[in-house]
Amino acid sequence: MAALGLFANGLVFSSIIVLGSIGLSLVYGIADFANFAHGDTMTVGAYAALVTLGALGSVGPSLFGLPAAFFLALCAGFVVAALVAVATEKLVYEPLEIGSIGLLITSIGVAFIYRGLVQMVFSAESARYEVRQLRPIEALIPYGVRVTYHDVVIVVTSVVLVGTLHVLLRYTDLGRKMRAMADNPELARVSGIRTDRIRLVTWVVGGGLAGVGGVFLGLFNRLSPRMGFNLLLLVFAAVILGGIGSVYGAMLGGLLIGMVHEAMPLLSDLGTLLPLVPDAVGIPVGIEYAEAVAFVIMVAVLLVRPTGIAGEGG
Amino acid sequence: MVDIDVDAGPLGEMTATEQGVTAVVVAFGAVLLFGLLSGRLAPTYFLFLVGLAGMYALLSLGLNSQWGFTGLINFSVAAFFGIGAYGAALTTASSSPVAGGFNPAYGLVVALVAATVLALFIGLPTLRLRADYLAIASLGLAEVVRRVVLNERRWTNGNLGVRGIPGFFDGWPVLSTFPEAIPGLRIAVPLGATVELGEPFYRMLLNVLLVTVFVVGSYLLLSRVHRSPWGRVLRTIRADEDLARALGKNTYRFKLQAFVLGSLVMALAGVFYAHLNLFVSPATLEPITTFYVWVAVILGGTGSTRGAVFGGVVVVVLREGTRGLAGLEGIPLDAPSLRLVLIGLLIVLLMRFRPQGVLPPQRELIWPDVVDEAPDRPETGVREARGDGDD
Amino acid sequence: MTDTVLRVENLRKEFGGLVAADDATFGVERGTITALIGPNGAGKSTIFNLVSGFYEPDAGRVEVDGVDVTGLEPYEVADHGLIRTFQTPRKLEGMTVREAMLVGPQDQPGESFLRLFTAPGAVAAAEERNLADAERMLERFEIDHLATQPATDISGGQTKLVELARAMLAEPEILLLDEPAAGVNPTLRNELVAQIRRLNEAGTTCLLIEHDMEFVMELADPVVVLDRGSVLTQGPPETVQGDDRVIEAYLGGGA
Amino acid sequence: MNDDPVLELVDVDGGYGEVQVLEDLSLRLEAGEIVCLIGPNGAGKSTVLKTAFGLLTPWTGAVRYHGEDIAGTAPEDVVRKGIGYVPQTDNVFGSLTVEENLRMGGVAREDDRLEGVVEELYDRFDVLREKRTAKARGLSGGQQQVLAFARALVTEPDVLLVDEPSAGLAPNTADEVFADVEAVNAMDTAILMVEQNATKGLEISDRGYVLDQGTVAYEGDADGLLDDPEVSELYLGG
Repeated sequence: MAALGLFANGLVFSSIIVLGSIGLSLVYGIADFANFAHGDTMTVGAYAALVTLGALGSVGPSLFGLPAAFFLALCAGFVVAALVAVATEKLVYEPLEIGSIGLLITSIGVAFIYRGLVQMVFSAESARYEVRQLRPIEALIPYGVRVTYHDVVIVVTSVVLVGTLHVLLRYTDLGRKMRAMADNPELARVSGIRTDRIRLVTWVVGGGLAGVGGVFLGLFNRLSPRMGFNLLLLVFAAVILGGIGSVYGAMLGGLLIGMVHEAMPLLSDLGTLLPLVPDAVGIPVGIEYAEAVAFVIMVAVLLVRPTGIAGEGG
Repeated sequence: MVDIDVDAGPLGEMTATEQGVTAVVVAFGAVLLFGLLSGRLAPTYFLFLVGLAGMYALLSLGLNSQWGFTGLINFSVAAFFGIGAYGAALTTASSSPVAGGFNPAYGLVVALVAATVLALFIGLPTLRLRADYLAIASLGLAEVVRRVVLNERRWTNGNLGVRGIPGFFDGWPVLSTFPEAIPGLRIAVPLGATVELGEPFYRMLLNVLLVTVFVVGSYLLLSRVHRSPWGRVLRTIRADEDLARALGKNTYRFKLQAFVLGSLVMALAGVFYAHLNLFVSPATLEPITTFYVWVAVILGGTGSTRGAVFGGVVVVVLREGTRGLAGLEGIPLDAPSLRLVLIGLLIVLLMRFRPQGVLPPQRELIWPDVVDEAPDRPETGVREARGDGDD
Repeated sequence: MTDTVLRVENLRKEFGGLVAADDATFGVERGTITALIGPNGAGKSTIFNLVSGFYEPDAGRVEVDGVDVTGLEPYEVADHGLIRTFQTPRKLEGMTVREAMLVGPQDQPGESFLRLFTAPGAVAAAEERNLADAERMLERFEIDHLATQPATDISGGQTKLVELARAMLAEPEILLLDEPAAGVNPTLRNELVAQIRRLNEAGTTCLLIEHDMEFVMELADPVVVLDRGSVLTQGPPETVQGDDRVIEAYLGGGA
Repeated sequence: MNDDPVLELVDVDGGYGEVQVLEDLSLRLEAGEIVCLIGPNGAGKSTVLKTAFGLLTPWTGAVRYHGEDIAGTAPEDVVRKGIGYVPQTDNVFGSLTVEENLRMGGVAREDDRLEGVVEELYDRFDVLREKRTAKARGLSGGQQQVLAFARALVTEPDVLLVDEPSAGLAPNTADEVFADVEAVNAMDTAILMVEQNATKGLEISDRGYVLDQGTVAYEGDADGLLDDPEVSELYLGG
């Protein structure tokens, strides 16, 4: 029973991680560097939604316990984060003439600028969206599952977005171009693909999804200027687990990391859960180490299988 | 750079940048002097700043021997700084949950041993990884360390931190009673009110002495090993690891050694911090410290020892300067945000316009010297190599 | 009686389904200059990387001087006397040519961090000796005028000479040269031929990969021809040149 | 049509970064020709193709396509003018299917005939139709080379630049690829080809240039070059 509840929680948290990790992996694949500003792009999205929601108020009909304005705020989160990402590409990354390590270091600077500006405007204190707190859905409680309609919105929206991205990548020319460019940027240019445009599209998609992930993170917890940076390493762990540059790997990695993160309580009573294992067996690691365990998994994956669990060999 | 006039005076030997840096340093020194003389800058606070600058210089020196000499992207600087601070604190503090109250000298030893163990814990698995993975993995493991310090209250007091850390020289002969023994001084400074130099001032003076010893010691050691055959292999690894391997160098071992060495210097900074601040908390291990130090090293010039010291000083100016700036009326900004934005801008602008840093190392690293007067006669060995004025 | 310095037996390496080395077997006799030739993609570089320890073979065996070095790290292979060069050597930033030479010698105790402090005398003595050796080697390669130049400021061809000279400071039993003539102008190229021949006459065994057939025919005996990861044939250059299979696979029909 | 050659390099100096590879190099390609560039490693053969295609900008000199100077035009625009390029290695999108590779080849097409052209290419290269849903990475070396050609042909270029088509192929596969080169040429596509197997390359060519040290050392009819004792000795390994 407990496992089912944790699985449900895991699914909610995974959805947020997946939204972050897809964008990070796309950028890693196409712009070819580890973008340390990706977490703070999520923060930007979250605060854009906060402003929008504040301006619109909670008027309008309510849907899944959320005012209609929230969904507009969600869109604002996508749009603002995407715009900020594109502006950063144009102003900062594009003019640089340094390798991927230089870009990595630059992105740390970008992360600080985002976070510093958010903190200047909104203060370092945490904030909440002006939406009603919900009780868990009654019908599911007997099963040990305590999720609210907000959680359902998070999961469903993420599934829709991920599905849309899948269709985009698999069945549209734009998606094929993006995959082609991640595969072989030189050949992509030679084939006539306008690679600078594809790069911009990548930033729009990656930044936008991060923005939505940030809005949901704010709904799931609270908003604070550090929220994205705090999540960044988990998102990296997901990307590495799935294989850098692989969008589908990032989805899988995000799902697994989210699950591991939320399923920590299970570790200490492994014995009672697994058949054939004595009840007393367990890894005595508390939930306060949830993230630490994810990081250790990430390092282990890097050592054993640097191409990730879904990555191709070689 | 090659056609430097050897016969010119020390200024003539400098490059334009070096002259610029010298000018800035002199001007900055003049401002500080004015502050001191006018009584606007309390001497004790001034010494505290000097101590902080020394601390950042140490951290930069440590990172420089990893990134600058060897090309290792270590994003776990804060973990080593923290382990140094906690090692010293837990050994010496009255409130230590483990076994406090020891002489700070023991704390120093404990901190260095702990840092070595941690360096092996982080370095052994990650140093085989390619550069960007090493960055992410070391940041991840540093976070693991921070969580442990935060959560293992039995050992670390957790969030509460460790109080009651003695000064480094407490319990030493003469030095422990020096601040009390020296009579207080009242000095009428020429441009302002009288300044009182009492016990706190002398305590701080001792701290500055301590950090000076640490910095000078580390500087001499690192400069020396950098030019040694050992350091030469590190520099070869940085330029072309495969070449070093093909020439029979066990590069993994060299990288591990450089990693441990740098980490020890960082831990030294942590030890100093514990005895300067007399209180440590898990905030010491926040990743932001790591990035401050990165800014210092990149700003100074990757691989440049004097650059690392310069970068460390600039970062302190930036950190403390933003405090002052935000305090001014009419600027409704809080210091931490402003500092973040400024540090961020500094990184972005550096990478855009001067990725090699302000004082890049070409000149100080080339040995035997470019401006060698007798090129056809071999030098006699590394220790006899002439000390050139440029480092 | 033959004396094999390098023995390669049934070496095999796959990269994601692509077989780069397939059951390759050949030997390098002491005192020879052996050339490894073959069309692009025949596996020459792969064999070099397998032999020098940069890749780990999927199957097969590599022996240097009778010692099994299969699967050892490059530095261990180097310890057994096999030193390799690279086709496009990177330049060592922040070093003079003279200092860059000093990475070559294998007997510098100062490369141990501890010995720097416990045996400064030995370190200084080794440094002095190595410096003198380096100077002599630079003279022998007629590049001593470059000694005080920054290693980043010399031409590609000069870099190749420096690399060769540095590799010689390691006193190898066998020297592996990866395309020594690639990207080198004709004057330097002739210079390289002369230097390699001189090294060989002084007792160094060489194995080289080279595209420039003239270069190969001038220097090498025997020649090992690779095709699709395996040894197609080997023998004296004249015989190989006349071999129909070689002509078809590499030199081109009708030649 | 005017009388200008389809493609012409005039007095080109160029290279990578600050390293000069090409020096005062001039060559031309007439409509319908196959021209082969041969020469030792490092002579600048591939650099010629990259400069012609806009991957490198010449330092001085001109690259003329039907008389128009296109030096410095970005490759994605050069494709749209009617020049195709088959790189030597990494010349297919490994993680894309054969069909998707061909679609990528047609990105530069501005009409709606893509489907038709792809069908024609399937007709010409049967093996690609068989493998249309397979990932390119799984194809054999020869099949990948065919796919690389087909990808470059989707735009129906009138000039095709081909970098070492036989690289890494077994002799009989290389022969098939050379046959494909001739077949492509028969469809009125002029071909400028770099080939390491100089003899085979010249055999299917109309004319040839021998490059040495970044400049043209010999030029002439392919047969003439093959018979020239000096060229033969210096560059044909014979």
